[in-house]
Amino acid sequence: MNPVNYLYLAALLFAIGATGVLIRRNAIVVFMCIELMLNACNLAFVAFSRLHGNLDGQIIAFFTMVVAAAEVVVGLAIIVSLFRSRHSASVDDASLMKL
Amino acid sequence: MSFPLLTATAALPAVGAIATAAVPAARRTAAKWLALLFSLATLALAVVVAVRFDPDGDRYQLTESRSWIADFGVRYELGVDGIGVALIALTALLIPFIILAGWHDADPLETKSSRWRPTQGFFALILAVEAMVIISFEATDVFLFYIFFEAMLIPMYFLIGGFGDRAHTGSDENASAQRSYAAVKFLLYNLVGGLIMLAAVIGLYVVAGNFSLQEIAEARANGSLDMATNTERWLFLGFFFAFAVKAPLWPLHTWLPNAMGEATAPVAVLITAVVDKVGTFAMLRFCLGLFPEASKWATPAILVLALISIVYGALLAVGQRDIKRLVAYASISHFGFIILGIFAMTSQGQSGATLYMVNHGISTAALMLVAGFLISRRGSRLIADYGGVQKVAPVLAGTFLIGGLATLSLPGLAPFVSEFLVLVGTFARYPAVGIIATFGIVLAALYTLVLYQRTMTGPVKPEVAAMPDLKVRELAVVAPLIALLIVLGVYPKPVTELVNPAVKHTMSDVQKKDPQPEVEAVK
Amino acid sequence: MSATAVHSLWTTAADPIDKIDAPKIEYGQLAPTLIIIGAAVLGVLIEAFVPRKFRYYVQLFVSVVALAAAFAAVVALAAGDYGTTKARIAAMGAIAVDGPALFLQGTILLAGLVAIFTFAERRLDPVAHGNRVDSFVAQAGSVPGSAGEQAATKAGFTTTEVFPLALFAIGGMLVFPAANDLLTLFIALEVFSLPLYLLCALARRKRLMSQEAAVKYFLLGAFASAFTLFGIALIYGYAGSVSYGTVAKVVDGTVTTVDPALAGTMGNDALLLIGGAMIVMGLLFKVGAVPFHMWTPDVYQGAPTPVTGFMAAATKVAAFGALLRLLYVVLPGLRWDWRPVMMGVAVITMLGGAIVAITQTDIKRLLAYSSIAHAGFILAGVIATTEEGISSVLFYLAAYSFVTIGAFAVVTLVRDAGGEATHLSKWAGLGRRSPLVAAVFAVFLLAFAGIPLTSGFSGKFAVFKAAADGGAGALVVVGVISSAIAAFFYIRVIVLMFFSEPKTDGPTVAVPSPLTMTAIGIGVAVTLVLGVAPQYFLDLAGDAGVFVR
Amino acid sequence: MNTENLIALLVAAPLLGAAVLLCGGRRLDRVGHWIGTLLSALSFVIGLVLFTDMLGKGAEERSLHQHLFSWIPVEGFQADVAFQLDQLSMTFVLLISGVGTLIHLYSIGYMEHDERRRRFFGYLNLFLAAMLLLVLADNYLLLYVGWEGVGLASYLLIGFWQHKPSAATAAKKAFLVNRVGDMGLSIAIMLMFTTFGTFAFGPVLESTGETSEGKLTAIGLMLLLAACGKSAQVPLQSWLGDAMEGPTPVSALIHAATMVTAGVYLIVRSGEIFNAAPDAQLAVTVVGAVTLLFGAIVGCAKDDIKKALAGSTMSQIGYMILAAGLGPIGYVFAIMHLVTHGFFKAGLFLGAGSVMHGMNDEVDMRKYGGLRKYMPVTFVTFGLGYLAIIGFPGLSGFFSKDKIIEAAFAKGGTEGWILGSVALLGAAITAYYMTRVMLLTFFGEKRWQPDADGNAPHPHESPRSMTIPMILLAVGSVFAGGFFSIGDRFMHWLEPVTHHDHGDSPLSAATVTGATMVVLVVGVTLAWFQYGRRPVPVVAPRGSLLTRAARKDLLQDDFNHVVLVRGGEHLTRSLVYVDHTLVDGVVNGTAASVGGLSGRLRKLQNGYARSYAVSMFGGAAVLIVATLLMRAV
Repeated sequence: MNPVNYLYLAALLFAIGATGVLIRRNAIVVFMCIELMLNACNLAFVAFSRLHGNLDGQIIAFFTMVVAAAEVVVGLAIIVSLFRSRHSASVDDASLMKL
Repeated sequence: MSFPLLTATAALPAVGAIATAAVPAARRTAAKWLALLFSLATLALAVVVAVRFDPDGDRYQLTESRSWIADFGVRYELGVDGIGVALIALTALLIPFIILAGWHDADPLETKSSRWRPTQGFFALILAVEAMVIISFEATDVFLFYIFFEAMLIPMYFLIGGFGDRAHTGSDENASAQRSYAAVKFLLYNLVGGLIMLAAVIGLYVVAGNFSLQEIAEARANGSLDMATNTERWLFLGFFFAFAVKAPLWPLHTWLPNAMGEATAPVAVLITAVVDKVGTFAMLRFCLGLFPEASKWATPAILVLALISIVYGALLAVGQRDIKRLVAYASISHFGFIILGIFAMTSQGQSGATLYMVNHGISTAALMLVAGFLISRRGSRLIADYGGVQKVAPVLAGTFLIGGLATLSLPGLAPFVSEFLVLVGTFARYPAVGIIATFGIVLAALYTLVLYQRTMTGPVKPEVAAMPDLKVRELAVVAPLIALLIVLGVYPKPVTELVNPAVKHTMSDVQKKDPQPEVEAVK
Repeated sequence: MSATAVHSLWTTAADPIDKIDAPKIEYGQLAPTLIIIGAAVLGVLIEAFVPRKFRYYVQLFVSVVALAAAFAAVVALAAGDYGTTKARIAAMGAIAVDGPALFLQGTILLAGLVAIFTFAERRLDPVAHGNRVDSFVAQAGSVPGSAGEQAATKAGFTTTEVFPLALFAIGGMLVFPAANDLLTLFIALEVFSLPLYLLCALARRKRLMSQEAAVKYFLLGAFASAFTLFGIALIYGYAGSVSYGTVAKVVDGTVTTVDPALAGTMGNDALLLIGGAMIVMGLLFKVGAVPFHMWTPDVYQGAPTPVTGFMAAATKVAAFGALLRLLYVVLPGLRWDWRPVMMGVAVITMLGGAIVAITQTDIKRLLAYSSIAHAGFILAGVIATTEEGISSVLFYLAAYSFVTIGAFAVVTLVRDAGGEATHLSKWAGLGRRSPLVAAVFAVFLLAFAGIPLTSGFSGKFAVFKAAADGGAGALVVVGVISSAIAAFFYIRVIVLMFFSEPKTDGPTVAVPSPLTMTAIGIGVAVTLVLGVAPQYFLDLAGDAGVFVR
Repeated sequence: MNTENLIALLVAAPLLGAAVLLCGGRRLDRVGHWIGTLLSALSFVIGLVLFTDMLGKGAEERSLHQHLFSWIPVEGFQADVAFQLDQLSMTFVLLISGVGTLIHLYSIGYMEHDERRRRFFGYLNLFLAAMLLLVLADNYLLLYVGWEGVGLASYLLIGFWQHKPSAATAAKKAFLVNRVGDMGLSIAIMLMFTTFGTFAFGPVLESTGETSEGKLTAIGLMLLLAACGKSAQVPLQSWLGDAMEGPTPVSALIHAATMVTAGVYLIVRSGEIFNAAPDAQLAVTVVGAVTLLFGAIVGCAKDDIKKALAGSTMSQIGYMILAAGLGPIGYVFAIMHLVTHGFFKAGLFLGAGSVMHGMNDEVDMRKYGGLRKYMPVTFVTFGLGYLAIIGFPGLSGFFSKDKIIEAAFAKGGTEGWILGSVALLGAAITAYYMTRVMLLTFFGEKRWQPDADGNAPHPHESPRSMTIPMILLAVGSVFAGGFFSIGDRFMHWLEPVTHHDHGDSPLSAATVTGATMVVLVVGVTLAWFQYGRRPVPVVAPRGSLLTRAARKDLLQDDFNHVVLVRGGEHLTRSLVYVDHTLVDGVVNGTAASVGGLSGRLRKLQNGYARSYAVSMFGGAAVLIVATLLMRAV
């Protein structure tokens, strides 16, 4: 089928992820939404790769996965430490610093 | 290249500043003497400059030129014309008196932590200001001038805010509040002016490609550089705004009364007699020199503002309750005269304006410093707190009166010469303006005499009954100034001869001829 | 496009790849990066094998040596004309070694070195249980205020991991402005971002704020990099390649071989414009331009102050470097599209940063907003789109980074019982209590305000001049106005320090070790030298003003 | 020897005295007054030397010049310090230094008990120097220096007793009103500069023919304004009455004999200008005429002896100005009256001073009476002065004033008639108020009582140092007029400067003299009926409307107060307010509004990561849309 549709799907996923970031409170969920956005990018890469018939896109996708994994490591570490000191993973609770 | 005299003149006080600042906290008096010494040495150098300068020689003399920031097209170019020499001399002359007058102003009230050294700071800052002022009188490179024009704000700012007048009105708390308000106001006004000028400076570079006063002037003369009329006007306005803030010209004047009111008398003198002169000087050198056409275009508006300054400043001086603010408004009125003379664009007007800068420096110094001595005795700036002083301290009163008479430009004292020249010069081209400006002399008499009457005459107030007369140090400050006022009033020739050629050049910059008398009277 | 075309793609793509020739790497020209990364890895190993009480010293030694060596390598490369005549694309098109790259790498390395000094400072906090402590938490895992934390402190634990982390970050930053294809750009971005997220979380005092800062920085950073990545995807879709050179050719339409698929996508400018915008947005986030700035104040405030200084300086340098390269190498063809937009961004950044800063009450937040305003000024230089613009930005970055690190270093000195006393009211009368520190800080503030004879003025003049030359006179006017506004709050701090009576319960000024002193000293020196005699460095930046392509 | 080199010494001597006395300090207290007197005497002597030397020369080469140095050399503008001594200046030099010396002498006694006597003499010398400079200058700018110099001296001397607020105020008022006049002078100089390119007497006065009458009229009117200020002519006369706050010798020297006549000098000196500008001349005569009535009327109503005399001075100067306004017909007589008036008015003031000296400084004539027994010398000298001023036949005033009245008629036309009759009327009133003064002071029964703290005045004759000058002046006031008029000596003496011509009088000299005699008798008898026959009430009766107005200087001061002082105060106060609220307010307002904006924008930073994300997302959207739009447009 037409790879362009994959692009639409990617855009959709990206939008969903972004929306999730904007509306969800729980840090973990927000983080997952970001992962969703990254994967949307991956989909786009692969689709374009098919479109152009070169493999760069697919390789980039692998890089992205690694980066995402790294982000998970760092991100979870930070979020967990926050959770442990506050007993809440809500991003809205973490608002000591403002104005 | 021969010995860089101008650089030395500017560098000496800078070195002095560093040296003074380095004096250990305990050796307060040593710091004072060191500062005085350096200021006197600078004066000596300034005299050398004045001697080495040949009025009939080139326009800019003792020139120095080194490359500095090639990327910005900036060169380290120094050079003086007669006007510059006169003002350098004035600066170098006044600083020692300022230092001497402020001898005790910065003594710490109680010994704070050993590292807190107000005295050293005070005198170091004064010398720093001197250095920057002198070099901005010498700079023939717009950028170089701009740098120091801006940089001198910082030491001034600390002088105003850090060493306020102890004889304030009201509680200690609100005094320091008022003082830092005054300091911030001073800095922001001038900084805004300076930043707007910065935009114009950049614009000038975009148009002209370099900053050298002479090169640009030549380029304009031989037509290799022609600015679009609008460009020139915008650039002119950018420059003029900064200078008008510094000068200060109505309606940009309101920082001056606060600054002079809150600062100690010597610092107030430093502001109005020395630093502000850079503004008027720059109008003469840069506004007219770089943008002659635009200057002519703007003249009517500027003349009106100058007139307003003259009358308005005088009227507000009449309305003041605070001695130092009164002097400040008087200065605003006088700066109106100076600007009037500059933009009348006649030889008499511009010579008068230049002379005025010098004389106003001396006369205000005399008046303000005596006022400072008076205030320091009674601990109040309010006119109403005084009365009958001449009975208990006749010498103080006498010197105060002479200072006042100089301020109202009494014939025989220096300011008369300059003021009359300005008036004649203005009248020659714009009779109506000249006549209106003449009202200024009546108002000047009004505020001066009212001030003198309220403070010095009448029955002796109990608070001033025990007031001591001028001490030796104070007399040493005032007497020479007064002598100078009389000498320059009777025999201003040395200064005028210094200035005349420079004025000729400026007149040719703006391509203006003096209006000729209708009758060529039999000589 | 038609199914057959896709099919043909499919078949071509399916051709067996018989051999892959090994990539050819110019190790010499990549030396700086490699040294740093290597040292970072070494640092990790040190954490693993060196006994705890030596780690601090070993780590410090390794990092300093590595940074020095890397800087030496950069100098060597520059001396070898790799910045000018011999500028090359290295690592099979992944990394450019040219003037801007070397200049920025040099700046980053020096800034990093100075920052490492502040990292290693151990004299400021009072001795805890007989151990000197730095400004990093004893054990990141322990819960704030918990028994575990105290135990860790008692045991004299210190988070010496900060050194390798910083080195990794620096490594990423070195690559970032040199990246010559979008993938490398993205990877570099992540490589220097992730360690920074962690570093933010490691404050010894005010740990809750520190962790909060880390979370915010991390989430928003990841969010932004997702946008970047998607942008990259779109550009890839547009040009069929992520290599700067190819993309640029495609954008200009000077590409040699156009297969039908490329022809199809090339026609679709939306891909290009949207993709470009999203990448730029990611970079603008890193430099903290309005409206992508909102993380800045919180993170700057929450992070350990040495880290804040490091971030504020090095991140800006790296990100602006990448931005320059992207706009000047990849998207010059779109100049007329992005220039107006960037102007808008620059304007609101200058004004926004300056205006909001006026009412700040915390010194670190104040500096954060000032850094936003400065990002605006630098953008003005970026917009010039002239060689002069490039060099002016390079100069500004160099000048700015040292002032920033120095300023934050001074902030670490002013302390009370709760650690650093960052609330402005605490700074009242500092000038009376310790004139020297106050004077130094005043110098930095004046430099920020762009008063003549400080580096701030030279930089500001350079970028404004470039902007005016580049025909962006309006920006200069706005810049001047916002400088005036900005001056107001810098002066407010000075007034506070010098003209207001010291509070009796005011903070004390800690006497730092030579490390911090060096950091501050370098800051002051650079400020004054670049203010009084900037010519030499302007020449450097000027020579470095050409991108290889 | 070359006499013109002496001219500078005329000025230098008293100037030196002033410098020494004012800077000398206490150590000079004992001898100070002598130094002052000697130096003023010295300049009188030099004056005499120059005078004799001048008499030796022919009428034409009597004008001496001395060029000292170039004062303000500026492109196209030359001001020199140079002196010109011709017959006119000479007359003034002798008058000033002569009367001046006498009054120095007088002051020695008069100021004996004042601990600041040294400074008093310093000021007196300063005045002499300035006044001599004024009459010796050879250009208007230098004259201006002297002009303001005497203003300063009179300021210092009026306010000599500064501890009295009234004195300080009077001094300030005098200076300010004079400044208004000075404005006129400086504008006149500017006009000369733009018209003739110079303001030296010679060139200007010679080339009056070469410019328009309009210009000259303008210059003339400005000069007139100046003269009004200095010579207390309407409308700038208000200061003279208050100036009597000063010590009496000051009133005698400055505010009777010399300074106040500077205006007359100025006009006569600028004769050529006025001759060429009839309108200006007319204005001068009008001012003169108005003032001579004004002063006379005021003089009638005052009970303060010095103020009465001040009024009379005003009116007498009115005569001179009137004469000066008549042009060549009158110049000579203006100067002549000026000289004679110098003698008798100085004498009268010194007399008044001597009376006050004996009466504990009481000035209210209603508290005098019958003093002739107590102070005979004063009585006689005062009496002679009295006879002189009212123009009693044979005495100075008779000749000079009578000539002026003739000249006024000689002006011709209705103007002539009006001016002449005004002058006559003035003569009558003069006779009236002077007789009044005489009677109140020296005749009738004594009316003084002990004052509050019980010490009654013991009238006594003044010491020798005071009486001698009075006697000498009395001699002058008796004979000067006659001496001048015999063979029109004075006229021929001044001829080269003032170019006299006799107008054609409609009335013969005899008729005029007769008329004068008649009005004189009328005036005296009126006064006698009012004050001579019946006893004088110690407290002044309410009096007619005119009287009350006259007591208050014909409401001039009230007008000034309401219009100028009040108005000015309101203006300044409102301006101060404007400066603070408007000019300053605008700036502070901008600052405040930026601050407010900052406060609002700050709220956006609400600490919630998600809202930050929103702003980023929105920003990205805007960025993308904007980029696309850029392409679209």
